[in-house]
Amino acid sequence: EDVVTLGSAISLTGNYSTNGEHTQRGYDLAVEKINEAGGVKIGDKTYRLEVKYYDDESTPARGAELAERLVKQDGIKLILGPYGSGLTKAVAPITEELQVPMVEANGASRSLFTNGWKYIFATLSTSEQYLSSAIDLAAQNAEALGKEPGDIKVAVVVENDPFSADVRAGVIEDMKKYGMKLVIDDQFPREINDMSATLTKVKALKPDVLIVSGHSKGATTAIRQLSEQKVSVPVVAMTHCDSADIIGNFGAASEYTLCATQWAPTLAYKDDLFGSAGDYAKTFEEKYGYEPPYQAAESSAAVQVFADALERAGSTDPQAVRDALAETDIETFYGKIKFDETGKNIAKPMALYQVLDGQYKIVAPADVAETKAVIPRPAMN
Amino acid sequence: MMARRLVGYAAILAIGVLAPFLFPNYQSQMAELWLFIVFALTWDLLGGQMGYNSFGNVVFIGVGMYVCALTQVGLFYSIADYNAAKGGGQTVFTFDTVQYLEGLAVGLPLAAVSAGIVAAILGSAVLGMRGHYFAICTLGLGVAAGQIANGWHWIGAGSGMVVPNAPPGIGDASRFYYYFAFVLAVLAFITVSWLYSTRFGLAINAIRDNEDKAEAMGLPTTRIKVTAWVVSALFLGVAGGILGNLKRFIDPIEVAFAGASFGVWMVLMVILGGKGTLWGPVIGAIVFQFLKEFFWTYLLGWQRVALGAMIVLIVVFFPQGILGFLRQRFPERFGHRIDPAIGRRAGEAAE
Amino acid sequence: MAEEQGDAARKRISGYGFGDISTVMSVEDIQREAEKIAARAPGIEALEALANRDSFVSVDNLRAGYGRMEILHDFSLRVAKGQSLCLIGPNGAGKSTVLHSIFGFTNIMGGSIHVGGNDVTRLSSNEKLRDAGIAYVLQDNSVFPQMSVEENLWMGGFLKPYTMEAREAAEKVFDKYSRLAERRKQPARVLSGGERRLLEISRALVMNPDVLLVDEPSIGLEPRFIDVVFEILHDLQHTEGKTIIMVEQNAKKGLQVADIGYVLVSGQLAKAGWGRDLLDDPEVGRLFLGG
Amino acid sequence: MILFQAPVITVDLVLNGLLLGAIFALAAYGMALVWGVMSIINIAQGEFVMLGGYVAVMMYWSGIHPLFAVPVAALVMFIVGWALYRAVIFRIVDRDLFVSLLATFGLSILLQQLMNTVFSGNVQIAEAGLGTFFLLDGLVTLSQIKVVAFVLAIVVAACMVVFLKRSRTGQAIRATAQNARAARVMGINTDRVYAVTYGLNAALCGACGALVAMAYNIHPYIGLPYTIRSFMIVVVAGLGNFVGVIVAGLGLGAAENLAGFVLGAQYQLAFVFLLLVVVLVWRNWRLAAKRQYLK
Amino acid sequence: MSALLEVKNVSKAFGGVQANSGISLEVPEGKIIGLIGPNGSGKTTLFSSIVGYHPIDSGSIRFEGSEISKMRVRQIARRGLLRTFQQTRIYGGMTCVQNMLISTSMRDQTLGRLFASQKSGEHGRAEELLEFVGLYQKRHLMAGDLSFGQQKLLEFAMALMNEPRLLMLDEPTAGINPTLINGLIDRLKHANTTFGITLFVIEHNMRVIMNLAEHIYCLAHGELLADGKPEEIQNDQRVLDAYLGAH
Ligand SMILES: Nc1ncnc2c1ncn2[C@@H]1O[C@H](COP(=O)(O)OP(=O)(O)OP(=O)(O)O)[C@@H](O)[C@H]1O
Ligand SMILES: Nc1ncnc2c1ncn2[C@@H]1O[C@H](COP(=O)(O)OP(=O)(O)OP(=O)(O)O)[C@@H](O)[C@H]1O
Ligand SMILES: [Mg+2]
Ligand SMILES: [Mg+2]
Repeated sequence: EDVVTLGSAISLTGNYSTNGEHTQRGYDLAVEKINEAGGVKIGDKTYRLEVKYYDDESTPARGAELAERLVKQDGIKLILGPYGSGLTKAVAPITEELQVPMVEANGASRSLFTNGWKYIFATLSTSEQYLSSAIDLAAQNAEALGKEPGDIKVAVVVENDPFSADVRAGVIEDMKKYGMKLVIDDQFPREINDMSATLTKVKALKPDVLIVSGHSKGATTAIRQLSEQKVSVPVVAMTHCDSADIIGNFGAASEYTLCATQWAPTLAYKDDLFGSAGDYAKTFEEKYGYEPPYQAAESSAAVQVFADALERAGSTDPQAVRDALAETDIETFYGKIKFDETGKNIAKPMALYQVLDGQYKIVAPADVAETKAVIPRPAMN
Repeated sequence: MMARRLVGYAAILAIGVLAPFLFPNYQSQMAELWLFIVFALTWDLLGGQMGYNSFGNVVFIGVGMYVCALTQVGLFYSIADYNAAKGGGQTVFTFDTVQYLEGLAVGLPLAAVSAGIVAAILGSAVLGMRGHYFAICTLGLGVAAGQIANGWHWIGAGSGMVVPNAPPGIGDASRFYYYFAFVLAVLAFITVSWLYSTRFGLAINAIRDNEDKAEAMGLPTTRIKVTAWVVSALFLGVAGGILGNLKRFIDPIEVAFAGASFGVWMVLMVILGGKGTLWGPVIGAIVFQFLKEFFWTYLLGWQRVALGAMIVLIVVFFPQGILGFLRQRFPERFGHRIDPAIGRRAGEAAE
Repeated sequence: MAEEQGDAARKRISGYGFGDISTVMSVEDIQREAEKIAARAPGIEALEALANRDSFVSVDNLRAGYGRMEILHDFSLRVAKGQSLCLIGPNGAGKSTVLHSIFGFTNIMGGSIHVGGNDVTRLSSNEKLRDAGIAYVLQDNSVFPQMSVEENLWMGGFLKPYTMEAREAAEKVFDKYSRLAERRKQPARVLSGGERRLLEISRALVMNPDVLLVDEPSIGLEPRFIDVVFEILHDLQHTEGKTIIMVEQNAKKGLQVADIGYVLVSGQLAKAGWGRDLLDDPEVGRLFLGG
Repeated sequence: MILFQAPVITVDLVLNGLLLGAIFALAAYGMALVWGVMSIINIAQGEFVMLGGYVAVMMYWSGIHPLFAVPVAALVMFIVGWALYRAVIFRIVDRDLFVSLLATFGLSILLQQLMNTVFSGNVQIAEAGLGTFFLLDGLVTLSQIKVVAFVLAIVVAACMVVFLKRSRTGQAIRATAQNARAARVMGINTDRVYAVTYGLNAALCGACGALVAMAYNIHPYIGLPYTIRSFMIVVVAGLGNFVGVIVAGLGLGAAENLAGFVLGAQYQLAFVFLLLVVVLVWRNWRLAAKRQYLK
Repeated sequence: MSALLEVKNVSKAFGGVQANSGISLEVPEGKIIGLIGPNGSGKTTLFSSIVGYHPIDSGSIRFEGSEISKMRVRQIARRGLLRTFQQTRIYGGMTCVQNMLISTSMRDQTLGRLFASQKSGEHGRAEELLEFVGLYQKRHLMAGDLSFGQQKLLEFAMALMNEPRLLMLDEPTAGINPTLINGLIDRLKHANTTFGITLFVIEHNMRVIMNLAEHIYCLAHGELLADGKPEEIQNDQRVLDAYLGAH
């Protein structure tokens, strides 16, 4: 029976291995489903999908090497992205040069789309959108905060990596719109597991909004030390809440936190492979025993995009597939997917959660919100 | 004898030139191997021959890498814009063949020079210490350099820096850089083997065996040490420049100032092959690269466990390395003789 | 034995002694000639005789060395209780290695070592000290520099079940040697060469051993201290009845103090005799005493 | 510069720094011990800390209060350390110090991935569920667990000092450190002394790790910063100066926190390592005046 | 003629310990001078001060008429003032010949000269000198494999290779077999007469110093106790009390 093999070098070990795992499971689940559903129909034959993995150890040098190996030694012409913008940044030049298409689901930094690369396609919204909606929320609730939008003070604390750097950029651009003040602008190194110095600054300068972005470790550290040092900021927004499972780890301490998400099980999207977003969540939880973080969902979607492109291309030739990918315009359980000329998915908005009595509830964007955001966050007792 | 040696060298050169055509799929691994040979040779110049074990040679690789890449970009665009580039596609940076080659032509020499200068400055400050203090201090330098690059936005900070895309004009990029690496390795080998044939070679050995004595005999030890380090740095600078373009993405900590990988690997290769020998580093690099690739391919998820175990085994049970072992086994092939008396004792013990 | 001592006392040698330097030989010549003597090395019988046939420490056909390198080849030794024996020989002959082996620092490839009749060949060094009563004074300086003089002495009694005993022993030493008592609180590193040697020797006595191994007691010492140290050894042997095995490059002095003298050449016993006789032996004189 | 506008902040920073520093000091103490006695530089130091942390996390998972993990982790790690000595370290103990650097580096990456395979790369915490102290109307906050960690660290370190000065084993360790061959002549079993020393080091790191897991968080790759800081502290304190280690540790913690505040967090680590280099160069320069050098 | 080396009331203290205080002595061109004194009397310290191993607290040291007390080891060595160590120091990892070749005088050498390839003449001289100390057969051995005594001889040969004006030897015969000592003394005298090298020797071994030196200085407690011809020193009461002991 015929097989189409996709290749991926992702972070099975190293700093990013938590999310690397979510990514891998996302890929695997989709592959499994598609094969159950009879595989991919290319031309008049149907193929099963398979994925060959390598471990990039969360290091870009390794990632680049392995990507090249996938294409050259293993003869794999269709690449699934790694986890994280840094590693995607390392892999993209390779796939570009070797002219094989890569569909990636975890490289959100815009800097990925400014090199004129033609072979990279991203199912996710770029990272500048992650928390800018939090800024919008703050602006809308300005008087609730007892201020003019103009004199809202914002503190930005991000990890020093491509993804977070771009999150920061997006937030700052958005702040300019409202003329908000940037009172703290810290970037902490990847190793660090203590933010108390920064939080002391926060306590001293009393910003109205605190933006944190640093993958799972950042979220964990921030939540913990915020509650430890009783730093109460009216609006706290961060990324990677669900992959860090802040609710499970910190319970009450995580209440009212705003969390950027690419996707949520409660969203209304659906497709005929997984059914609704909620169905996807169920299937995933049955298989892996926990609620799927969006990293998994967007990864599954990436596989679907490939499957779709393969069928439309009617061949596995990288060029043909690449061109088909460029034409992609589908709706999945994860949302609409349509790429602009640089390969970004422009069809899907970011969503924003808020942790409300131990649950993630979507509070933005307005059209999909389940409830209204609680702002300002009630002071902790 | 001499003739045999010449034939040997010719064969090696031939293999080096033809390799990319023989194994087109392994070009970049082979290119990396040549660079590893440069790393090992230059490390041994200090560590093995002069007794100064440096963990900080990555500094020169990193400096070379950034200087080269920044030059390649800076000649044609604003570096700040290039590294800060945001926004959907309106700013796209491309390089045509001429620009690309021009960038390299300026970048690589500049990389060498700047690395050399850094070595001269650091050297005069750090080479005064001895033993493990030197090792630790260089380790500190390596990490600090990485952290500074990691915070410096002009060069891309933690977001790293993508080197200019290779234009189609230069053909298969990894083959292109393979030859750079190959030539560099050959140059490095010629240079060090020449150095070891001069009194300078004797002098650094003397420093290794007993620096106080060397000083007491009037050798200008400090200048010798700094010179040796600068020589290493020149090669490492260029190697860095090439490595950056080979990897195509420069991450400050994981690629440029990668003390935990390249920084330690270069030491391992030397130990594996045999400290203080001419061919040891070369052999060590080759064996190491093979082992490494093997582990990463077939021991997925355990590769570092395997590597760690290998390191322990090597240094604990095989400290004199491959060549060192051979030298002990057949001393006369290496031009040394052992005291017949001791030889006899050993012989008797063996029975 | 007593009159031998008196005899030795008459032609007493101080420090390194004086005398001329006429005999000049290269390392190789010494080696060659020495091996000639080694050819007619004394048999076990002769050694027994020197030990008055009741040997307390006896080493038989010892083969020992470092790592896989064998240094001593079929070396045998006999010494009676209360006797003193001095090993001499060229550099690198293996003299220190003999003492190392007796104390258990080398790896022993063959042969046996008996003390007071029981086999101690395979005992670890601390068993040697505790059970077999062998103490060792190393060739190079071996005080604990950061510790005070009295702490150093206490360390000497480390193996004693109760620290009190060690302290009492230390007090005895202080009563005996005032020059140590004065410095008991000072760190050992400030001691001068001679005082260090004194400390090392008396520290070795805290466990009250039967056998004392001393390696080059006089190395690097000024003449006066050399005499002091040898007086101490002499005193130990004759008043406390210790058995002493020493190595000495200052061969004249060594042979003059010791009852028995052994000449060691490249790991083999070349010659053995009463110390006094060896002193007078022209061959030994020429090859090892510098004429 | 808000430091001067609000001096209380400085207090807060320094205090939190000291708390952090005490934990470094604990790990550094172990390194000083092994370095001084066995002349081995243990790169796997940070990994020992990490292992200790996982002991605490596992106890937390099985519902035991993580504070009990401190002694348990110490005990477990002592055994681990002893075993490692018997397996590997005893072969390198009398070798060139550089060999030990590499061998223990090998151990460290081995342990990293081992833990990653066992516990996954997730960030883990052992929640001790303690509160926070607030001083100066809440501007200065000290989380109680950190204070506990601080106290424990100081107590343990103090005990070590006494142990080394008074106990028999302590004496043996000191003797071995000053002159190993002489120690053997005194009948001290130096091999056992080394094993104990290495075990003690691991135990200290274990305790340290348990505290880290409670006060901060741990994951398989947390090691390096602790190793490097231990270096730094020992080097600054000067070998064999055990009280100095504690002082230097506290100092480093405070300095680091201030630096992170003033220079911005992204330069915090750079600062630490530059400090290391500068301290070394400066000390060497001072010695050079006396025509000596660091070695 | 003025002395080759002039030491004028040199003092040196280590923390509390006053190792040298106000020592003055002269080493005339072409002579063999001895230095004796009890353990810890400051002999080695004085040597180290002269060759610039540590800065002296006060006093002046003049070599060939020029002040050298502020100079560094290397510069002093280049002027032809060399010392050997109480513990032998040779390059254990190199062969005897290599040990010799790297020991050639750096007097007029710049760094650049180090890159010039070997001069054949040097090789010849190296082997002659090894012959001279009786190490010719062992010239290709690793110096580290030599026996204790032979290493001392090699160190001596290396010193000669450097063609020093003044050679200072710290206990050259300590721990050496007595007969070998005779050989060493013979060589020293030879070097003094044939190569015209001035010698300054520390010794505890009276047999050596009395037969070797033409003039002897005696230190005690860091101060100059006495000096004179060997026989004078031998019978000087102060020296007997402080050092030799009655005999
Ligand atoms: N630790 C060691 N490892 C290997 N070989 C050694 C060791 N110690 C000594 N040897 C070798 O063993 C031989 C005998 O050494 P030993 O120290 O017994 O000589 P010695 O008679 O004491 O000489 P000396 O009078 O100089 O002390 C020498 O050739 C020496 O090189
Ligand atoms: N580096 C040092 N630090 C502190 N004290 C020192 C140092 N070097 C020497 N001393 C002290 O200075 C004094 C003289 O030492 P020195 O080595 O010069 O004596 P010496 O005459 O060479 O003795 P020996 O005959 O035993 O070699 C001694 O008391 C010694 O303890
Ligand atoms: Mg000896
Ligand atoms: Mg001296």
